[in-house]
Amino acid sequence: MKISSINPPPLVSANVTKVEAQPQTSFPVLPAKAALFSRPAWIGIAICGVILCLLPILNLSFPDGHVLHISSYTVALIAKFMCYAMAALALDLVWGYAGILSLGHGVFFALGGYAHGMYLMRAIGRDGVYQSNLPDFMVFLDWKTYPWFWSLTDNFWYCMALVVLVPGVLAFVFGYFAFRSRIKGVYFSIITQAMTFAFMLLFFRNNTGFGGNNGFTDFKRILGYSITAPSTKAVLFLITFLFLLSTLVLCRWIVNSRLGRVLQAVRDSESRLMFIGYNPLWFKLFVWTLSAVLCGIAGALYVPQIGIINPSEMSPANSIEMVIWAAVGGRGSLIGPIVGAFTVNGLKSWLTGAFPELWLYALGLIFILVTLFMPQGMVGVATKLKQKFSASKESA
Amino acid sequence: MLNVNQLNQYYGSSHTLRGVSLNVEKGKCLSLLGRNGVGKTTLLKCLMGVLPTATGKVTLEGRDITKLKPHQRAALGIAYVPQGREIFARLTVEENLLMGMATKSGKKASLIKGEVYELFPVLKEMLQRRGGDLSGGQQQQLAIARALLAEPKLIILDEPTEGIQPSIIKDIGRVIRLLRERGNIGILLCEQYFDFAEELADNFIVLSRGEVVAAGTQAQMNDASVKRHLAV
Amino acid sequence: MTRLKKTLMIGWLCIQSMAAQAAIDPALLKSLAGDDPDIRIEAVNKIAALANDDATRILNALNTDALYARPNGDVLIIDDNKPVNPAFNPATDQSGPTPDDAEGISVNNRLRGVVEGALSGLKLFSPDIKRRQTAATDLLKNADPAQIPLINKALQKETDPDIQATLHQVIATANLHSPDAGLRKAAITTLATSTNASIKPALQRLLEKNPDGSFIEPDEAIRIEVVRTLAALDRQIATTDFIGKVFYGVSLGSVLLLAALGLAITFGLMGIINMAHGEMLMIGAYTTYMCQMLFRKFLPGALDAYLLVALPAAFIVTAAVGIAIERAVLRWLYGRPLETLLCTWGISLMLMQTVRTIFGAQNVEVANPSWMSGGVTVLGSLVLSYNRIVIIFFALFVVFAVWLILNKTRLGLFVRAVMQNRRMAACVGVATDKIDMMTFGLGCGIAGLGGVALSQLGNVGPDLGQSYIVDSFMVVVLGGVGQLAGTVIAALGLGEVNKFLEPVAGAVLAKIAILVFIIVFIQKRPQGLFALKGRSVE
Amino acid sequence: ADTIKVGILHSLSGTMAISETSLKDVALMTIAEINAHGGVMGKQIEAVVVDPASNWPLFAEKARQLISQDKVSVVFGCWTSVSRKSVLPVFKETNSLLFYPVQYEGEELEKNVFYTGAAPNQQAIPATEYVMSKEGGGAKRFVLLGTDYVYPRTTNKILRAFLHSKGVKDTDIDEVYTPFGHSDYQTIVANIKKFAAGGKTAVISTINGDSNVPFYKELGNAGLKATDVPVVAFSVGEEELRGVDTKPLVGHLAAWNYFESIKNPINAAFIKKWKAYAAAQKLPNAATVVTNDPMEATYVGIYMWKQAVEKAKSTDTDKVIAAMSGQKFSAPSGYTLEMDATNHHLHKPVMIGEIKADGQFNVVYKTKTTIRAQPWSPYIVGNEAKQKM
Amino acid sequence: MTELFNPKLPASTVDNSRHSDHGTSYARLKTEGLDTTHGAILYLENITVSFDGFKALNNLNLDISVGELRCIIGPNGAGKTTMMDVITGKTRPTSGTAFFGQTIDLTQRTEYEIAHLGIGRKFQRPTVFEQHTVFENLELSMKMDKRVRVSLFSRLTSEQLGKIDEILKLIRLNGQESRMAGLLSHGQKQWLEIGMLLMQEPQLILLDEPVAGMSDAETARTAELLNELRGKHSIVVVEHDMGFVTEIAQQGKVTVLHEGSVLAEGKMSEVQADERVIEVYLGR
Ligand SMILES: Nc1ncnc2c1ncn2[C@@H]1O[C@H](COP(=O)(O)OP(=O)(O)OP(=O)(O)O)[C@@H](O)[C@H]1O
Ligand SMILES: Nc1ncnc2c1ncn2[C@@H]1O[C@H](COP(=O)(O)OP(=O)(O)OP(=O)(O)O)[C@@H](O)[C@H]1O
Ligand SMILES: NC(N)=O
Ligand SMILES: [Mg+2]
Ligand SMILES: [Mg+2]
Repeated sequence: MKISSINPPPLVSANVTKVEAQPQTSFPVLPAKAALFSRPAWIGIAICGVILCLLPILNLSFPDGHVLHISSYTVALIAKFMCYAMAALALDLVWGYAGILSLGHGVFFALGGYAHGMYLMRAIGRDGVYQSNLPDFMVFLDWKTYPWFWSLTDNFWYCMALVVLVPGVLAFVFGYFAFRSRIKGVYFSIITQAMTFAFMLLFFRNNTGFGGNNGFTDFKRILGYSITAPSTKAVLFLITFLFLLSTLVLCRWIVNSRLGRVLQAVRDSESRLMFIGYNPLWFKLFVWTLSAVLCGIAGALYVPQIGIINPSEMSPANSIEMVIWAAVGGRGSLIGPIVGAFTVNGLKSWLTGAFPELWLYALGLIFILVTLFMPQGMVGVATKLKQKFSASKESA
Repeated sequence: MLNVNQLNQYYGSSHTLRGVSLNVEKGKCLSLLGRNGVGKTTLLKCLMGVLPTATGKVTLEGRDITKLKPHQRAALGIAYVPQGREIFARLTVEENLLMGMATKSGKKASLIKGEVYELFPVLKEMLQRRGGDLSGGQQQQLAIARALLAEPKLIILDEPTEGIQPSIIKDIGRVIRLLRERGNIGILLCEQYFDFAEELADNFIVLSRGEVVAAGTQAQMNDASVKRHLAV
Repeated sequence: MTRLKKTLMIGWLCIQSMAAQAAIDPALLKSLAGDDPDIRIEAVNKIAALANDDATRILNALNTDALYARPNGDVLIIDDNKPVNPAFNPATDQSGPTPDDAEGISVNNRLRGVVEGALSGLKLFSPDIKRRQTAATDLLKNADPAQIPLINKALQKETDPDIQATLHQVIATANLHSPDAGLRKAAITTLATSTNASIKPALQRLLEKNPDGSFIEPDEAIRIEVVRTLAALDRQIATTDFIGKVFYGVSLGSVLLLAALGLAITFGLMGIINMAHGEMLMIGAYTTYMCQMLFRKFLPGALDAYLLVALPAAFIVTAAVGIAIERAVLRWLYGRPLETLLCTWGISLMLMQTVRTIFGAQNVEVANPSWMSGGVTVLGSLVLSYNRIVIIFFALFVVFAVWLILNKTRLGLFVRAVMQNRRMAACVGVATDKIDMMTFGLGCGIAGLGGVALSQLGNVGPDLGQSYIVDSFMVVVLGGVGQLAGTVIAALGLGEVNKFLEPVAGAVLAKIAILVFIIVFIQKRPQGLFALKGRSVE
Repeated sequence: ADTIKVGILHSLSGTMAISETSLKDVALMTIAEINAHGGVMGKQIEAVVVDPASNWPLFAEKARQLISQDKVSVVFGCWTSVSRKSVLPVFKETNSLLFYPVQYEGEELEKNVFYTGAAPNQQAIPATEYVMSKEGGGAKRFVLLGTDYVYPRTTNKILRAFLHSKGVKDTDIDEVYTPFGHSDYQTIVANIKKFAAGGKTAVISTINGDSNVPFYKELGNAGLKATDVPVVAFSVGEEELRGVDTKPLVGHLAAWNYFESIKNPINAAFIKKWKAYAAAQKLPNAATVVTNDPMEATYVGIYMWKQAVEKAKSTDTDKVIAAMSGQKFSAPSGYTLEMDATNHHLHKPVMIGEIKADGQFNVVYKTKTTIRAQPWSPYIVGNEAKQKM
Repeated sequence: MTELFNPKLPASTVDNSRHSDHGTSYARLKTEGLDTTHGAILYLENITVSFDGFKALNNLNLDISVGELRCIIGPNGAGKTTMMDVITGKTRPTSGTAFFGQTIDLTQRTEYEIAHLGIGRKFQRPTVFEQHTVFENLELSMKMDKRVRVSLFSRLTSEQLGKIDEILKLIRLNGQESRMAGLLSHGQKQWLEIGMLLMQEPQLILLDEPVAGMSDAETARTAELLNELRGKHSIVVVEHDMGFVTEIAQQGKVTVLHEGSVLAEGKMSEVQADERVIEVYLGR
């Protein structure tokens, strides 16, 4: 029974019937310092970046009905996808490279969201239903003052610090104990699921003080700007894009460093790594915490643009979906999760509208087909096609 | 009894076995020699059906088995001792031995023949221990015992002496000789331990870069032309 | 209420005195069908007072919505099960076809309470011992001095010691406020063995003071007795509470176990992160529903046996679905556990939607067969429901069967070997394809059996599986992946911990505490409760 | 355009699909019926159905899609209060219309929403009064049992204040919440039993969704009968009872503004239409479909919107809002419902039914006339000033 | 951050000047940070390892001198691998102590700490990072700062590249450096693992059956290699190939383990002649 680790399949798996090709490079010099991205990749990123940045601008500058107009629905949708992509990217860092499969990243996403949400709730001021200083949900619970953990949350920057710290500290503490006890593979995945489930139940309780099932919604303004104003939305969109891009570059830089290779070694054989003198604990803890923080930031960007954060973000199913984005796009590739997040969510948005009764069949089928026919995800297919293409060019 | 004709195998685009042909006769032992990485294990895996072959034909007692699955080949009487032992780590030693008789049916399958305990007394002491807990050499002994229990027509051994103490290597040698003398079983032995191979072989072939570069009878094994292919 | 008690007495006397009597007065019946609740209650009481077979029949009909009225004032008992002349007119003693204008006579809780009270008074003299027991227990709820003569009569006739004890307690409860100090004291002493928590307030009231500072109960000795009885009662209640919690825990544990067992095979043994496991439970439950429907349609007489058919049916259906999934999809994914997560997630979405398309998004009704409805009362007040008891034993049975299959059969040996080293198993001659298929089928089939059990406790709807999937994974992992014994202990342990925490912390915090407990526990034993140690694990 | 688009925003998958799917079907039936009679202002109505999948953020997204992408004139949708709260900002931002057909907790009044379900004073309070009455069993102690979210919390807050006003002490009130989807009610039922030992007790249940079945099953098997401890529920209707074996539940209560068992020609026609529609559309279990209160509220809502559009001669949001006030409609409940001139709520009758063995309700109480909604409950401090709204 | 990611480094405050020439002294090695005053680099004292009552090691006593090349032989299951497990921290002994130098008790250390101290190991079954290239396998093993921050920022120097190149040639995998290690044949993996060991530049090298699966010619080469390393490192070799053992043991000590404790010790020729060794191990 070999399921103690749920790492990506080894290339030489025990029961390959179709034997993978081995990369046959000729033997020249030793590998030089690797570039972050290849030139075509940079060009691709630049093109995507320009297109994305154009969306909110087109939305603002052309009236509804104009051919060049992009509806604010589309812009909001893309903004959401970017947040999801960032979360998937963060997940890929720990899963694709360090082999740590988290089924609980939703909790970091949500905590980042809640941290930002606290500020947004405070920023509503007395414009809520009850025109109280307190958020509506505290009023219906008969609370008279803010509980201690809400103090200072009217300060934007304090909340931004929370966005980083809360997921970061939680991940650090959780990871420290888990990795120290050498919890691995499925066991780790399942306890992360237990963690997110526990948090979800906790946040569903109204008494916990985060709005229970409703969570936070009905935001009015951010840093004094109306949150529904198109220009605010455009700015948030661009900020999200910048964060996504920087996260991608950061992650790429990390996995290209020696640390990246150590992480991959952690994934494949943690015990062997110890015998050559690495302490896997700190390596794992580093990426795990970093990943949680990135996920938290993604959540923080998500909340003002979507307009609601509630505990269902912490439901195990949501975390599993993140895993699916990464897998569909192609894990262990960084670009893959972004592609996957856009594809899966794009399909979901389209199908729920176009085929409200059939979309689950379609989505389910896609997951099955992707795993059966694209084991390396969409990016894997692209790489294969490229290889084929260049091979045929060579032979020609 | 086992006939291999012009076998070719590829790992992706690399051509690992190039037109390998060989013949194992009943009651004879064929030694397979070659340096590290020339494709010996690959060849044996192809014969067992674990790896697919691109072209070529494998027959057992005249029957074409090229397309058969491993378990079908096992049922026809091929037993395999793989390199790296591959015992069932979490089954007990006893269960591992029972697995050796998977191709048999009913009552026969539940009686472990005392012969293997004579051969490998240590196994008897360890019946209830998990296979994976055994020492490397004990595992190797277990793997051989498991193959013998199948009472095969053809036994394929991939470096069976690896990690085994000298006295037991001698025992294993004795067993193989015994099997050979019984005359009803073919043996395909891949071995790096030249002296051991030489002692047991009736015939030999040498692989280099996936090709058969030398073949002959036991008497010819010490020829310089053969040694050349084995030198570093 | 007083009227009821009087009626009971009168009723009793009437039984004694009355011979068979002519049909019931139509005017009385008519007022039953009226609008004014008080008049209707009076009518019920008067009918009860008749205390003959017709009266019982009418009251029973009223209680089961089988009493109808026509605009012309006729009141009819309509028995839908009778093929010919289902409508019986008690006023004329004649049966006939159901008239078109017959309207059901509606009963509300208040009236139903009166009817039930009347019926249970009558039932005290029933030849059926069970009915007498229920009647006596019912009386305990509303004991009143006015009933004492009636109960004494019943006592004289009563032979069953349990019922006698209950009746004594009824009398004692009724006597709590008797003006006679001796009677009060005797009553209080008798009640020391009571398990009926509802007399606590009455006893406590005896200890309170009047506004003027004097005790409500003037007799000091009685007050001491009250304190003693209250203490005994509290002890009794505490014991009952404890046993109750243990039972609830075992019951919850058995549910978790049944939900998780299939997963212990598909995930624990085969390494398939089977997110569609919940849907296998669901399919099992829907199969139960189908069986019930078929029985209702074709074998209404044997409806109670539908579960016995549902068990094999659910096993076969889910195993078949499982095998289909394995053949179509999973067999390409061995050795790639994560892909199985993705794939089975997709399958789970599709299965849910399929069920939604076929059966609708709403829950469907699965009724407990009558032998699993209700419960047995132990220790006076603790009700252990039959469905839960049956499920506990069923869980044990399934565990035993699985254990037998995996550890005592050749199939089990092959299964374990294939799951550990598929290639080598093939090399020694095991048809791994077949074993994979059968193992997954077995795991799913067992999940199907779990589904049958779950259908007896909760919802049967397309989402049924979703609520068990997380718990199932927790149980398997806590027990130690691939360890059947671990799964059993983990399930029962979680059930007990949950049930002992719940009263203290509430349902949610208890659940959170358990999750935290699992997380912490795994730190201590990173491979679960029943972890394998040593080299063989690597 | 030659059609008028309307959006239908009900979950067709996920946990809420149990309740919401049939609302989508009723909405489609109503629209088909209106179209068959010539549509609205001579134009056909085109329904755009989306599936927000019981996911609150997705509700907001789908609402925005309906409004800004599909350009619908009005949206009929939502069930839970939380889904309504999550779409509200979108409707306000885009100044569009939502018709919300489910009973809720009040404490809200949005210009862009019309509430066709009950406010607390049209359901919760009369039901509590009933169980306190002699006819209802004269309950003295109360277990307020609910799912932990805004609707039960707020409703129970109102009820507690109401019970206080009736002289019930806090020691006689037990308030218990379980999470969505809670399925093990052993402990809670045992506790109810213990609590009930202290005097005549009624359970006021605001359990929503999937938990009702396990709760009622446990209740039935633990031998707590309606004559001992009646349970009065606000979210259990005919549709929910389809999934329960009702025999052990006979006598437990529910409060609504409509029951299928009400006898009047409009209701008979409504039921008949629905059954025919279900059969024609081959809905699952078409043979056993039932109607319930939120379905009626959906039906009424769509018709009232049609009337308002025709009165306003426009689908413009502000014009329709203006035209809505005072709209009247003869509803299947047998009463003529009226949209309040100011507070966007319907005047509705209150009915209380006891569960029958066949899964229908035996109506044991109903108000003589319709009652005006009080979205701002007078039992909540601070709402005094809002009573005129 | 840096502080957090610093694994505890061994105290390295030992005065090297106190080195003296006690006992069997081989070469004078620089044992950085290690107190080897008594000339021994490793002492195993009364080590017992028991698995559910079965004693894999039974009161084992053994010491290895600085710069010594020690061969250990013994029947299958004698406890040789278990002994290496104890030394490298993989298995905690039930009782007994294992001292590295004079002061460091290995039984209290974790695997990576022990590796840091300068003990390198080749496993009985080749274990390499199968998903990494041959080059990366060597790079990861290289002796250098192995903390998080450093691995994030550091780049290989040309000196380090040279070192890798050198080892690649030594293990005859040059030209294969960008192949995935998982694709190598069994024997090639054995070599790679030896290469990884050399990259670590450990003070004490533990080799568990280094020539298993190698042809005679390769075995000879390995023997050569070990003879080259002799004196530069302290080496413990476990092997069943008597020819090989004879080749490398030369005049040094050979230890025979049996049932968890030392059965015999002495020169190869002495041991081979020992009746008990012949009985349990060599066979007749
Ligand atoms: N899964 C694989 N994919 C690609 N190449 C492989 C794979 N497995 C083995 N090879 C390569 O094929 C060649 C032959 O390997 P094989 O294992 O058959 O060698 P061998 O002769 O058994 O060597 P050894 O004596 O070391 O066991 C080697 O060069 C090896 O690197
Ligand atoms: N985890 C364990 N559980 C039970 N027994 C074990 C465990 N580990 C080792 N053993 C037993 O301890 C004994 C010593 O094993 P070890 O691997 O040290 O032997 P070895 O000397 O290396 O043998 P070989 O030469 O065959 O590799 C063996 O009998 C083995 O079965
Ligand atoms: N409004 C409700 N039932 O959530
Ligand atoms: Mg080989
Ligand atoms: Mg060993």
